[in-house]
Amino acid sequence: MKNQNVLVIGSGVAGMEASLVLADAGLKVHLVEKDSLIGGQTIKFEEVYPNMECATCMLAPKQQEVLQHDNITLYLLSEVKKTEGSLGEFKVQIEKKARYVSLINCIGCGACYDPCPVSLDNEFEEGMSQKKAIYVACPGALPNAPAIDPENCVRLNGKKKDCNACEEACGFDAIDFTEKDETVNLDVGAIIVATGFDQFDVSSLPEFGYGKHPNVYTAMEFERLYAQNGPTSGKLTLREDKPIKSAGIIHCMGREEKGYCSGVCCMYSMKFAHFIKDKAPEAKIHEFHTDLCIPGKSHQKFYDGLKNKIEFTRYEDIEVKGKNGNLEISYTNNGKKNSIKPDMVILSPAMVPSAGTENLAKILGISQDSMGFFSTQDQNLSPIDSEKEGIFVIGCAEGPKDIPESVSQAEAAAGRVLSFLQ
Amino acid sequence: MNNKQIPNIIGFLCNWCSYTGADLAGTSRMKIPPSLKTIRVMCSGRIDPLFVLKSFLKGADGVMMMGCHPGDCHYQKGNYNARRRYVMLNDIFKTLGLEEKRIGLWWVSASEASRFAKVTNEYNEEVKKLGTNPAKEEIFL
Amino acid sequence: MAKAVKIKKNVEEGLFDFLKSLLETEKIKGVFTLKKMDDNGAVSYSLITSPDEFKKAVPLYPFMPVNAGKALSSFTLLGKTEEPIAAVLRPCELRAFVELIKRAQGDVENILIISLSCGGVLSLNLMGDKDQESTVSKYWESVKKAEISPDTRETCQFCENFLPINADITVAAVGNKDLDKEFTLFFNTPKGEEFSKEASGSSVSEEIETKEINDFKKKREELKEKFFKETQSEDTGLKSLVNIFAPCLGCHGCSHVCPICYCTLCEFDSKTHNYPTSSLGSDLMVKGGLKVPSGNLLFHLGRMTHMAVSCVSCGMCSDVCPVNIPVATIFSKVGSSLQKEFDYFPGKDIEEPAPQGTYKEDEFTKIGEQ
Amino acid sequence: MNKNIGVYVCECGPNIPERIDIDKVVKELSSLNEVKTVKKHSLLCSNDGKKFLKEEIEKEELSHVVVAACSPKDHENTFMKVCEEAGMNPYLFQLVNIREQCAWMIPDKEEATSKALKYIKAGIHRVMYHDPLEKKELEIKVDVLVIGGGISGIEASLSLAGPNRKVHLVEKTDSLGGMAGKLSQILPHQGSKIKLVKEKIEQAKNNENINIYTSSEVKEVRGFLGNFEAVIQSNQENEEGKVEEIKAGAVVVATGFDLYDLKENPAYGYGENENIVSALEFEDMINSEKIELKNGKKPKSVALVHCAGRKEKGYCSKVCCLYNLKFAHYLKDNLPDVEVKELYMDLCLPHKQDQSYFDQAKEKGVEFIRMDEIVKTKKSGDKIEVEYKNNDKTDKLSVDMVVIAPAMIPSKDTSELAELMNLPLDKSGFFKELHEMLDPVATPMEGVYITGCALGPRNIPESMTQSHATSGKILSSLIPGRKVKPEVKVSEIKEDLCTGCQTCLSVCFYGAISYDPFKGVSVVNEAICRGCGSCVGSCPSGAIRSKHFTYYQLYQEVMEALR
Amino acid sequence: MNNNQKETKTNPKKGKILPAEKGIREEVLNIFKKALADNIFDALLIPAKVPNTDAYSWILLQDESLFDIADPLPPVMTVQGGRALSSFSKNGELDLKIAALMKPCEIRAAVELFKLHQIDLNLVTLISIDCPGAMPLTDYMNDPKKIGESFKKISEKWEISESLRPACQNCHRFSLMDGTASDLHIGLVGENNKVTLIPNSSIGNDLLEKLGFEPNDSLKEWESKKEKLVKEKTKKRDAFLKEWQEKTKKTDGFFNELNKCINCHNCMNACPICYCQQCYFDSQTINFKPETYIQKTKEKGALRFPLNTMLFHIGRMSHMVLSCVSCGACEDACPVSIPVGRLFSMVGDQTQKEFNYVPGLNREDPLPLQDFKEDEFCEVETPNECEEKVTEEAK
Repeated sequence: MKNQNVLVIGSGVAGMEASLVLADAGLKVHLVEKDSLIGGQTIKFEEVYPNMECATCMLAPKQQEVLQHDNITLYLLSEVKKTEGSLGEFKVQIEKKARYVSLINCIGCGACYDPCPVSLDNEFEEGMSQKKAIYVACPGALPNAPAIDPENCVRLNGKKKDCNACEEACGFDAIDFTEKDETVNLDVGAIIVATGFDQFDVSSLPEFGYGKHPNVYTAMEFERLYAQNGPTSGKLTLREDKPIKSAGIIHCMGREEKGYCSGVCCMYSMKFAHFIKDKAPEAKIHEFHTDLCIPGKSHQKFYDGLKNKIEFTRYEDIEVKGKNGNLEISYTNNGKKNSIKPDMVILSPAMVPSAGTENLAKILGISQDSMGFFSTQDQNLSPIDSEKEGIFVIGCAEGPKDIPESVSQAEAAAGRVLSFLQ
Repeated sequence: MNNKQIPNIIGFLCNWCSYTGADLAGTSRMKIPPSLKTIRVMCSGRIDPLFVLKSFLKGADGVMMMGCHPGDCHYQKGNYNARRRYVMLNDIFKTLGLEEKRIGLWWVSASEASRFAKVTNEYNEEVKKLGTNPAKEEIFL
Repeated sequence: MAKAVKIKKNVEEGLFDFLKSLLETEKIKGVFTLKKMDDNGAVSYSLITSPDEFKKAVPLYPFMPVNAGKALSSFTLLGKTEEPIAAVLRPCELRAFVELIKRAQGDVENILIISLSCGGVLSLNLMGDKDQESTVSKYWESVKKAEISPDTRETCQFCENFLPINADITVAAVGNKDLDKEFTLFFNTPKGEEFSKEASGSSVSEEIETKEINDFKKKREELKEKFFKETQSEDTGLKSLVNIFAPCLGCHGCSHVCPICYCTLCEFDSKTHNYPTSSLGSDLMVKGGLKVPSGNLLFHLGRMTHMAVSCVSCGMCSDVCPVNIPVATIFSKVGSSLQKEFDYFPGKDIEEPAPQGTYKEDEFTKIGEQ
Repeated sequence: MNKNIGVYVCECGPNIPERIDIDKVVKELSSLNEVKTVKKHSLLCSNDGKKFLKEEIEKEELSHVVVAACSPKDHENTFMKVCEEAGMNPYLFQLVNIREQCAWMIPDKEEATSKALKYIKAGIHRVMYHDPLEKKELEIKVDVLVIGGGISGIEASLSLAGPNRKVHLVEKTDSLGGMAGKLSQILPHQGSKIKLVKEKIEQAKNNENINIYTSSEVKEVRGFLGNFEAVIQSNQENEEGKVEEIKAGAVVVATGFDLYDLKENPAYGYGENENIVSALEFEDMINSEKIELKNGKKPKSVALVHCAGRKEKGYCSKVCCLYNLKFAHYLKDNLPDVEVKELYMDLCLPHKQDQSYFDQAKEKGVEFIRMDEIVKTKKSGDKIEVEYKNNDKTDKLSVDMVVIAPAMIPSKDTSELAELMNLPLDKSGFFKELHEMLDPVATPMEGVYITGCALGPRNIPESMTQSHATSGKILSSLIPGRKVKPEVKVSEIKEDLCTGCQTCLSVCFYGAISYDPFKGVSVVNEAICRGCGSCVGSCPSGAIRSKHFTYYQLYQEVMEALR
Repeated sequence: MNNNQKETKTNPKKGKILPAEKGIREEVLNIFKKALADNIFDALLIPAKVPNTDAYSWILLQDESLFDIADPLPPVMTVQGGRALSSFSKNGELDLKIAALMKPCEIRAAVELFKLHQIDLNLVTLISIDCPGAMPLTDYMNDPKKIGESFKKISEKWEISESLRPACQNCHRFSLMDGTASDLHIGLVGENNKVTLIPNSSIGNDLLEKLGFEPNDSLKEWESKKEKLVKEKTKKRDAFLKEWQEKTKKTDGFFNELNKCINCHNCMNACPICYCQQCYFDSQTINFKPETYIQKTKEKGALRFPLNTMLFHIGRMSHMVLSCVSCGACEDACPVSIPVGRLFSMVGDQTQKEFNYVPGLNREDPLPLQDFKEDEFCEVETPNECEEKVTEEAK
């Protein structure tokens, strides 16, 4: 393999790690990210199990490294549109959407948000907070510069052609409405796919009342609710801003439907119990699980630490009812029916392939497995090699897994590439 | 000190968590008492008890030690050392009848801008209550 | 229960003979103990190899010219002695030695440690005093009666750790009415027992902790309370501290004689802490005046952060203070509080690391989270 | 050397002037006689800003530079680069944070201005005490020492060995392959039907860049990334005790795992009845294709017991459920009418393909029984009776054969090796990774990596992945012809002040400090030190200096803050 | 260094005599009150009594209220003035005008330190005062009231009392000497309830001028009284020297005096001349293996701990004795009451005579060991050449 360029798709924890290891080795890395910021899902977490470590503190240095690394070229708001060729000689076409904000000029002072007339749901915050048409996903997002959402910006979508509120507010003429989407063509030797995962859509399971009852949360919503840089800047409350007295956490949302166990939900569900206990020590917490899947040397200790603080129940089947705002979880535990009335329900959904997976699979010319994740060759020989030599699949793009495993795979992919080069 | 006068607070912040948290507080335009002067060290483990003592004897109305939460230390264990050193100082102050409140230790992570704002403002008020550090005007030190 | 041998002799000469025989039979090659210098009443620690010189040895003489722990450390700084040595130390000196060993400043191997249930030592300024001898005999009387001798150091008067830890052989002195007729040697360790044969006496079954001892302990604990209170003067806080240390000359004698202050060069003697002339203007502006040389309090507080947690309350520092500052009492007060905080007993266990060098992840977990 | 200090205040567009009276600042600073020149600029980090700064440094012949602008996190490197380009030592530069931690947190302009002044003055006095630090470069070896010849070790060796990189693979037994070598077949549903391990071993043997040392042990390892020295001792009869010293740039520890001793808990009845076998013994049966009871008959019913040792050890070993499923499948496929009962606590099937494997087993008629724990396993007639508890009520089942799946535990020489290389262990006695989340194969000793079950229970794919991960880390840090650049802002010990008490050794997490018994002083290995400065705070003699964060430098900041 | 001091030597001495109804201390303080008020100085270095304690210490006085605790003639010498002065003037440039009111021995120490660049005298005005001596530090701390009282009496009568510090009893340099040490001298031995100001340099003259004093008064009274006292004390000193030379002549008499030493190094730390940041003898640069010590022991039968106490004293002596100002600070600080001050003073006396050097007499005199004359001590190694030289010169 002659070509010393590598394409990395996705800038989550796995994508970043792979890029850094390769870049440190002196390779040129092209890192493509569809969002306006890097860090993927992990930066949404306040703390990660089992050590309840602060995820932002843990990742910020890595993000900075990625942004400052001479060997990494970052393509934000970008997607891969075409690929051809094979190991050592891939041709890649990337579509880079306009950000309308110059990363060189902008110093991230944030003066431009307030003037913007448009406000929308912030999907980064699971719609729990508002953002402007010119926005950063959350405080501390990196790169620390906003982007303009062309669909909703009244200037760009033509609703108010003369609006230049943000432009005026900006002291660095960082805003450039004339910026155009562009197409970038690259020659790379190898491709690493790290497109991560999405949450199983729990609203497809009506019996859990998500969307119907306001205080039924998804895992990701709850992560943001707890986050210091989230919509409530860390204040744990019910939608109607009341303190939490009791909560039910239901595992395995979509395990049956999907036909696999995601391997991480048990742990993060227990992490939630930990969160609540941390901020509302009096709160009663009830974990409903099927099999407890807590592999690894330190996870069970986490469980043992919790099990006398909160209630664990193994359910055969379960549902969430709600009458005028009051929630009820009714479940059967080996044969016996039973129920509780928590004021908050958290649903822990399975991890599913990220939205673009099918499309990207076509573009890369690699196949998906029965569950929709990118399929790899023989799990034991080479767990991260796709059928196509030179294309590697890492992190949750390859299947549900936790952070350490994703990072291992990232470093492994780098290892594979580098040993090709030896 | 009358309310006009602002107290003098020295903050020793670890580079990886607390200092970043402080920066974030700035970026989020949170109001932080001007009395606080931050000093960046690589790790809370670097905070030599003598720095704290000297700041106190030189008349600092308050000294804040800040680092990553236990377990989050960028250097793995530095903050545990910091914690012991703080405990020691605090104990010495108590035993000698000095105002132990003039020294404090807080864990502030990189994302905890709001916590940084909270603790600094609270401490600022506390120090105001304490009044001027007697060491400031003490001649016979 | 430790092997005990009763010797029908005056304790001083009994121990003397015991050591002498060890030396003559070459069971040991040298004795480290107190020795009379000459007629002016001065005694000092010496390593003695010749039986002839040993005549001048006075193992139990109630003075502590230097902390023997510190002396032994300078002797074994570069490693263990190859030839076996016997050393007579007071409990606090022994604790100091242990603390120093922890800090790689000494080595106990091949040293037979002999200590005693300690009645305290006389203040150094009584050394060479004209009626020294009578003071000493008064002292022994109080030891027999297990009473607190007023001529002893303040720290000794309130020392409740007067029974040695880690001693191979212990001389039972305190509370023995017939001290000038008979006394008991306790052989606490296998190492000690090797030498029990040399003790010409009858083996008895006794415990070192007698009722007298425990009462004595109580008395001293009460006194400790009292002395600790006294260190706090009417005006509280900084002012009181300033007043206590006001006479301080900054001679740093306290740190020079302190066994725990093992640094070759004290940080506070270094340029680092000199007064920067540049800040004179601003200091005078604020204060209207400035004590010079300044920095005494920094020195004392700083020294505390370095050693108080290991303070063995031997009282050397108070004794050498030319201006009678109760240094020892203050440090001992801070020390005992720190030692409680870190659940640490200086000199107890050579293996136990000093608090500065270690931590537990699950301690003080409340701190920093408020 | 006389100091030419230049101070440059960045306006950062409107950001700083909004809250800080920059002209006042510049005016007041100009009055200081310490500084040679004070200027402001609209945006120093912009290209013309950098150009301006560079020219200034050259024009004014500055020896020291202070820039008052944003947080060091943002632009410290940017400006240090500029200083370097201007021919200055970049460490004679100080960035003062008057944006994030001043302008942006203080609404009152007056207060903000006076605080900014304090900060900048502090910066000026600090920079006067800066030392011109030099970046070091160290020659490196690129060869790698791999300890442990199991599947992880082999895979690591294979992906590391190359034309200009030798690998020394040390295995303490007389053959490669480790535990995986003993397995009948690797989980079929994960793809491989082939005898994977044997193949890998062959590849390793035929690779001329891999030196294999069987029946050998690593006796000593010292050094740091790029420069390790190791002593390998052979235990082969013919060359008993022969030692060889090798040099390597990195070390991979792949010492694998052992199995929980079933005898520890009598409830399993292991050893008391020949028809109660451990999973490993059952693998042998499969290998020899003889699944039969001791009396030679084929079993009519088999109980597969999961989670032996989980409660005792306090963790789930992750792989047992799966290989029990593998056994079930095998039994059903080879003895069609056999009754298979699986006794499990929780089914741990975290991998995407596992669930279906489980479902297939169900379809084949394998019976799955939940239990909280095994109470007793005893002979009754020619059958074995397994008594178990499930939600507080006990149940029995009786079978011909019982297969018990023991937990994975640290291999017995783990602690010894940890001692040898001063690597930390976790609560369960496995090696501890440098960072459980972000650095799963690294250790506090830079250049020493760990892979596979030496880190804790994991399956073969994960072990393989980790082996590739270690090679990734190593291949990117040890490149032939390249030098390693150790951290510059490290600690140093003044020999004449050091008393040799070794307190610093105990607080240094990275083992960067060692004790020199001849000089009687502690010594910092700058190649290992990460510059956290914990040792400085611990030294009573004030003998340790942490470069760029020295006592004087920090003290200046304190003094200015208090003026 | 201040050149225009030379001519002051030749000046016929005249001064200013001030009445002191409110008592001498008050009057002296008044002079400085005025000086500070008129900004002649920024600060005054003077001993003061720490409020609510019996302790004395040096203060740099700026705020007038502090005059209430200031005391030009305290009953004890706490820190040696020279040491105090250097403590704040050696680390950087002094940018304040400072007046230092000190005892003659402290002035002498200051001058020695000035020669060693441990004091920056540029903006400092040295003011000496007739010194009645001081009481032993420990005695005072043991009973401040009693000792304080008796000092009052002694100082008023200028009596050479047994209860004074030995150094003070034997001090014949308690007043102004014919040298360029101080800029202004305050004479007290003159007529009762009079304070005599004697300018001793151009700076001193300017000072008087600024204070509005014409230095026209004759100094006869003061000089005669002073001379008388000097004679007495010199006699006492010679006696002491004689006695101690005897004492230390007999075999290891010298060492016997020191055998109480416990190595606390208080003497060194109290000594103004021991200016070293860190003493060579603290940095026990040589450690031996236990065997070596045992070997040494076997040679002598016994080895004294702490080690090297003798080395310390002799070594320290070799470092500083030529500049010893006989202030007695060392003896004050000794916890085991070794007459270390007298020993050093006695040895100092001899060696200083050898180089005919009086420490602290003149600012210009180079330190003996920083300066040598080619033909001095030639007898030491080459007696013959020496004779030749002498004879040649004779021709």
